[in-house]
Amino acid sequence: MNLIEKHPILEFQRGRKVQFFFDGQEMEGFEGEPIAAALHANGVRIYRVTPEMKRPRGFFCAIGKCSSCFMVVDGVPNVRTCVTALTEGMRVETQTGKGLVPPVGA
Amino acid sequence: MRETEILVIGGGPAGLSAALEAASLGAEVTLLDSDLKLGGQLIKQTHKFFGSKEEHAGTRGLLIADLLFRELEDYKSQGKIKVLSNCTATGYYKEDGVVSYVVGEDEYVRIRPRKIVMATGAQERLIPFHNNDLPGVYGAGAIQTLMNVYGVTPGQRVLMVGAGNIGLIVSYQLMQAGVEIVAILEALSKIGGYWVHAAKVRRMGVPILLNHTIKEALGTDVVTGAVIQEVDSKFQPVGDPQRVDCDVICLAVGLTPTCEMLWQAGCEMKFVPQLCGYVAKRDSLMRTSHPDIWVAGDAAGIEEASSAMVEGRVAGLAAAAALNYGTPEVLKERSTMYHKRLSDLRAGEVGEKIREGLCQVCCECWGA
Amino acid sequence: MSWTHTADYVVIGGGIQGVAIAYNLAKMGARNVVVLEKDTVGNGSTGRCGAGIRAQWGTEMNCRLGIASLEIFEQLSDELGMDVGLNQCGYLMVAYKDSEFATLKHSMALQNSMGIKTRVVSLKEACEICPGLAAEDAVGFTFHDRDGHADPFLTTFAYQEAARRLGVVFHKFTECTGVKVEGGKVVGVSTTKGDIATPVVINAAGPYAQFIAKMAGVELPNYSERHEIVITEPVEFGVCPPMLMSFTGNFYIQQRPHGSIIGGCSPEGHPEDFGNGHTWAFAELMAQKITKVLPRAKGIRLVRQWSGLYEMTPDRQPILGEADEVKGFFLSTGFSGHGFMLAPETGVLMAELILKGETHLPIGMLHYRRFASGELINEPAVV
Amino acid sequence: MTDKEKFFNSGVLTEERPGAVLPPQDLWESKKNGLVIIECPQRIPCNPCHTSCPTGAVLPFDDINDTPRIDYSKCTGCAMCVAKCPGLACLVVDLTYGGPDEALMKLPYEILPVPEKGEDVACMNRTGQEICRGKVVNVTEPWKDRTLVVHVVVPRDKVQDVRTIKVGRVAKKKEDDMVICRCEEVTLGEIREWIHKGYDTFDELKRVLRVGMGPCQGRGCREIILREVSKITGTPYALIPQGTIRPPVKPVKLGALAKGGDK
Repeated sequence: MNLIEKHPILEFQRGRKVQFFFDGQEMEGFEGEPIAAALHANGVRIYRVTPEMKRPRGFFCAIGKCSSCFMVVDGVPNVRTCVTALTEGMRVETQTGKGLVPPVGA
Repeated sequence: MRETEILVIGGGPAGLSAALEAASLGAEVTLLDSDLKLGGQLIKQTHKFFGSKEEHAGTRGLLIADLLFRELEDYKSQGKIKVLSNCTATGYYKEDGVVSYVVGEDEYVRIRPRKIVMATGAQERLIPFHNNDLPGVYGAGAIQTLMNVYGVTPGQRVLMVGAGNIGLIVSYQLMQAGVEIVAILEALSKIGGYWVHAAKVRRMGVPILLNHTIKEALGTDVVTGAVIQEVDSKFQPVGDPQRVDCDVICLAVGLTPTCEMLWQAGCEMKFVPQLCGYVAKRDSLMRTSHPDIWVAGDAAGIEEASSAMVEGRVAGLAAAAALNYGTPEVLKERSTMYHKRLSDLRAGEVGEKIREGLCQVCCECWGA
Repeated sequence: MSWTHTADYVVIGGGIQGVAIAYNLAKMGARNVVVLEKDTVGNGSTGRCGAGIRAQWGTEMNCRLGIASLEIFEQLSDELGMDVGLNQCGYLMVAYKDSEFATLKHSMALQNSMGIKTRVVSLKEACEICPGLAAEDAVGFTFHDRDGHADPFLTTFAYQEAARRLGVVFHKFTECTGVKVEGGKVVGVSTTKGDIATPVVINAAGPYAQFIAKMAGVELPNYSERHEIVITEPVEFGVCPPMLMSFTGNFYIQQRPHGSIIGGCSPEGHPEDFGNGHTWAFAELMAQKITKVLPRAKGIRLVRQWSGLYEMTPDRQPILGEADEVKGFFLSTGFSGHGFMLAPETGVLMAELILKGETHLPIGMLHYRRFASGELINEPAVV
Repeated sequence: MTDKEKFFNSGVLTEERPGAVLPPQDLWESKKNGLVIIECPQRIPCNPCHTSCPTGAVLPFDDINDTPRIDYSKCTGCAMCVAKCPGLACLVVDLTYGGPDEALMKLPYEILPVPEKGEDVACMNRTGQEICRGKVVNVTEPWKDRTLVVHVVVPRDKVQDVRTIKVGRVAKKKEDDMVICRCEEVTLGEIREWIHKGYDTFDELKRVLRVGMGPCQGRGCREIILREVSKITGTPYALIPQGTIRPPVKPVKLGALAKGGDK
C-alpha cells in the first residue's frame, strides 16, 4: 500500500476501511476517499485506455475536469474517479474506449 | 428557483474570506465549493505562510484553513452562510443571471443570486512533451491532493518540472511524505519561487537544474523515466539529452486563472501575462465590468494565498455594500485597511510582477 | 493575404451555401471567385446546425432538393477529397398524434412516387432500429434508411479546401458593408477590408441575408430565429443510431458516429434575435425530451450547449434566384433551418443559374416573387 | 559539419549533385508518361540503369564507377530502370497525369504488405516522415523478379519530396506525435498541419480537429494550441480569439438535468 503512515506535520483522518473490487480483484480502501486515491494506494495507475490511440491514462487533474480517470463504476462508464467517493463493495473497472451505456433496467 | 443574496463560487482562501466578510456585515451568503472538502489549496499546504500577523503569518496553510472554518461555524449556525460542498457551478446564464450547479453528479440545481463573487481559483498549465499523457505525469495540485489530503504517495521517485513556488513547495512536501525527488528542472536561468523555499530543498541534496527542460516521458504503460535537456536562453538545446529514472513526473509549470464563467457572463477580459492569463478587468473593490459580479483570489490573477484572502475580504465587503449592508464609515475603514494590507503584501521584489500586471486591469471605478 | 480588388464573382457568406456555390462555380469553370466571411468559415448557422440530411419532406420541391442533395452527399467525400463524416443511419420519424401520422403517410406517398423509399415501421421494428427507444405513446413511425447526417464543419471545410484548389479566394474576418448598384446592375461590394469591383454578387449570408439584400435595394421577408442545441460526452455508438425526429414531440435527437448525442427542438414563441446565447431552460427541456425517448441516456453527460440562427421565410422554403430589381445580384437564402442538408444540390443549381442562366431542376417557384404573388409552398415537415 | 552534410552523410539527399539531378522543367511538364529521376550521387561500380534502358536515355558509362547521366529527350518514363536498379535509386515522375494538382509517381517497392490498386497509402520523404497521402493506381512487376513498381498519385507539389510509400499510417516525427488535446487525442502534428493550412483560430481548429470539444472543454490544450498559432502565424497571443466558452463548465448528467433545477 502506498499510504503515508507517518508524516512530520499531518495526521490523516481516514474513513472506515472498506472492500472494493478493481477488475474483479478485491482491494481495500477508505470510505469517502476518491476512488482514484484508493486505487493509487493499491498501486493501480492505469485507469482507462483511450478510444483512438489506445493509450493508457491515469490519475491527472484530481478535480474532475479532465477525462483521464474515466472508469466503469458499478457498470456506469465515464465516471470521474478522482472526485467520486469510494463506497463498500464498489465494482471498479478499467474503461476501454468511450464507454458502453448499459441498457435500461440493467 | 433558489435565491440568495450573495453567491460565492469557490471555497478556497479567497472565497472563504469573501463569504465571511459579507456575512460579517449581515448579508446572507451561499458558498459553493466543488471539492469534497472545503478550503481549496489551503488544506494542502503544510508550510508556514509569509506575510504579517493579519494574514496569519507563520501559520501553516492548513491551520489557517482551520481558523477560517472556525469563523465560518458561527455564521453557519446563525444561518448567515450556507455552505454547499461537493457542488460544482456548471454555468452562468447571462439572460437572467442564473447560476447552475451540480451536487455530486446526480443532482442539478439552479440558483439566482443578487450578487456573485467568483473565487474559482486557478487551473494548472500543461506543457507539451512526448508521452505527456502517460500515467505518472501528474499536475502538482493533483499530487498535493493525493498526498496531503488523502495520505497516498504518488510514487517513489519524482522528477519535478518547474522551480516556481509550487514546484519548490511540492518538492518539499513530497520529501516530507518520504518520497525521493530526483531533480527539479527549471527552463529559465533563475528559480521563479522564493529563494528560501529553494534553499530548503537544495540543502537536503535535491538538485535544481536550471536551464533544463523535459523532452520526453519514458515508459510504455506508466512512467519509468524521463529524458531531460539542457537549453540556452532561447530554449534551444545545448549538449546531449540525458535520461533519468523516475516513476512520477510532476508538472509545476504554472497556473492560469479559472475564468470560464466570467467569459460566460460577458465580463470584459484582458490577457495579462504577469497575472498568468486572461483576467477580468476590475475596480479597486474587485467589481468586474458586470455590475453584479466580483472577482477575488487566483481567478483574478495568480498570486499568493495571503493576498487572495485579503482580496476575498474586499470583494465580500463590496458585494455586501452593494446590497446596502454596512455603514459608509465601516466600509471606508475596512477598505482602507484591506488596501493597505494588499499593498504591503505586494510591495517587495517578488510583488513587482503583480504590480505591473494589476496596473493593466484595475480601473478606478465602473461609475457606479 | 493580399486584397482582391476585382473579381468575377463575389459570394457573401462562408457558410455551407457560400462554400458550395463557390466550389460549384469554380468546378464549372468560373475564375476569380471570392468568398467573404465576416467571422471564420462555418462559424454561422452552418457550424451550429443539427446536421441532419433527409429526403423525407412534405413538398415536391423539398423532396427533389432533398434526394438530389443526398445523392451528392453519398459521393461528396470522394469528390472533395476530404471526409465529410456522412453517416446514413436513417431518419426515424415519430408521430404522437393521428393527424401527424396521417401527414407523414401523405408525405410518404409523395416521396415514394419520386423514388424515395420511405416506409411505415411498427413500434417493434422502430425499437430494432433504435434499441432502447421508449415510444409506446407514439401512434406510428416512418423510416428512410438513406437519410442520415454529416459533419457540418468537415463538409464546409472540405468544400473550402476543394474550392481553394480550384483557385477560389476566401477572406475571413471580412464583413460586407455595402453592395454597389449602378443602372440596375451590381458593380461591386464594400467590405471592412476594402472594396471589390464585381459584376456578380451572390447573397448567401444566411440569417443576415435580408440586410445584405437591403444594401442592394432588395426587400426580403426573411427573419431570424434562435434555436438551441445540446450535445453530450461521447459514448460507444448504439444509443441512438438513427435520427429520431418528431413534429408534435418537437425534437430531433441523434448520436454522431463519434459517440456524442446531439439534440434540438423548436423554441417556443420563436425568439427573433441575432444573439447566440444559451439558456438553462433549454438544457433542461432537451434533457427531458432525450431521457423520455431514450431512458438509457440518463447517465450520459451533457458537455456543451449553444445556439444558432434559422434564417426563416414565411413559407419555410428557400429563396433561390436572381433579383428582379438588380441584375447580377443572386440570392441563396432563407433555408429555414435546412440549408446544410440542401446545400450540395442548391450549390449546383445556383452555379448553373449564374453561369448558364438555366438549371437542371426548375427553381422558378423558389424566387422571392412568390411572396408578392401569394404562391407560397407551405412545408409541413419542419421542426 | 553543416546540417546538410550531416543529413547527406546519413543517406539523405539535400540538394542536386552529380548523379542526382532533376529533369528540365519545360520538358518535364509536357512529357506524357513522365521522366526518370535518379538519386545516385556516390561513385559506385554499377550500371544496370543504363543496360536496362530500352531507349538509351540513361547514357553509357565511361567508367562503371561514374554516376548516371540522362538524356532526357530520350526518356519515355517506362520505369524499366526503376524496377532494375539494385539501389532502388530510380523513380519516374509524370507531371502530365491527372488534374493540375496531381502527379503520378512510379516507385520501386519490395516490402510487405504490397499495396493494392485503389489503396490510400502513406507517402514518405527522404527521412521517412509521412508528408502526404497518395492513391495507388497500378502495381506492376516489369522484370518478373519480385521488384514491384507502384504507380501512386500524389499532390503535385510533393513530387520533389515523396520518395517511398507505406501501407497504413506512419508515425509522425516525435515532436509532432505529442498528444495535445488529451480528451480527443489530437497531436501537435495534426494541429500544426491545420494551422499551416490557414485554420489559425481556436474555433476553426476545434471544428476541424475536435480539440477542446471533449469533457475538459479545452482546459488543458487551449493555451498550448493558441501559443502554437501565435508561433506559426506571428500573431501576438493576446490578439488570437480565444473561442467561445459555453456551459456547462463541468459535464452534467442528462438524468439530473431532466429533473430540472428548481429545488
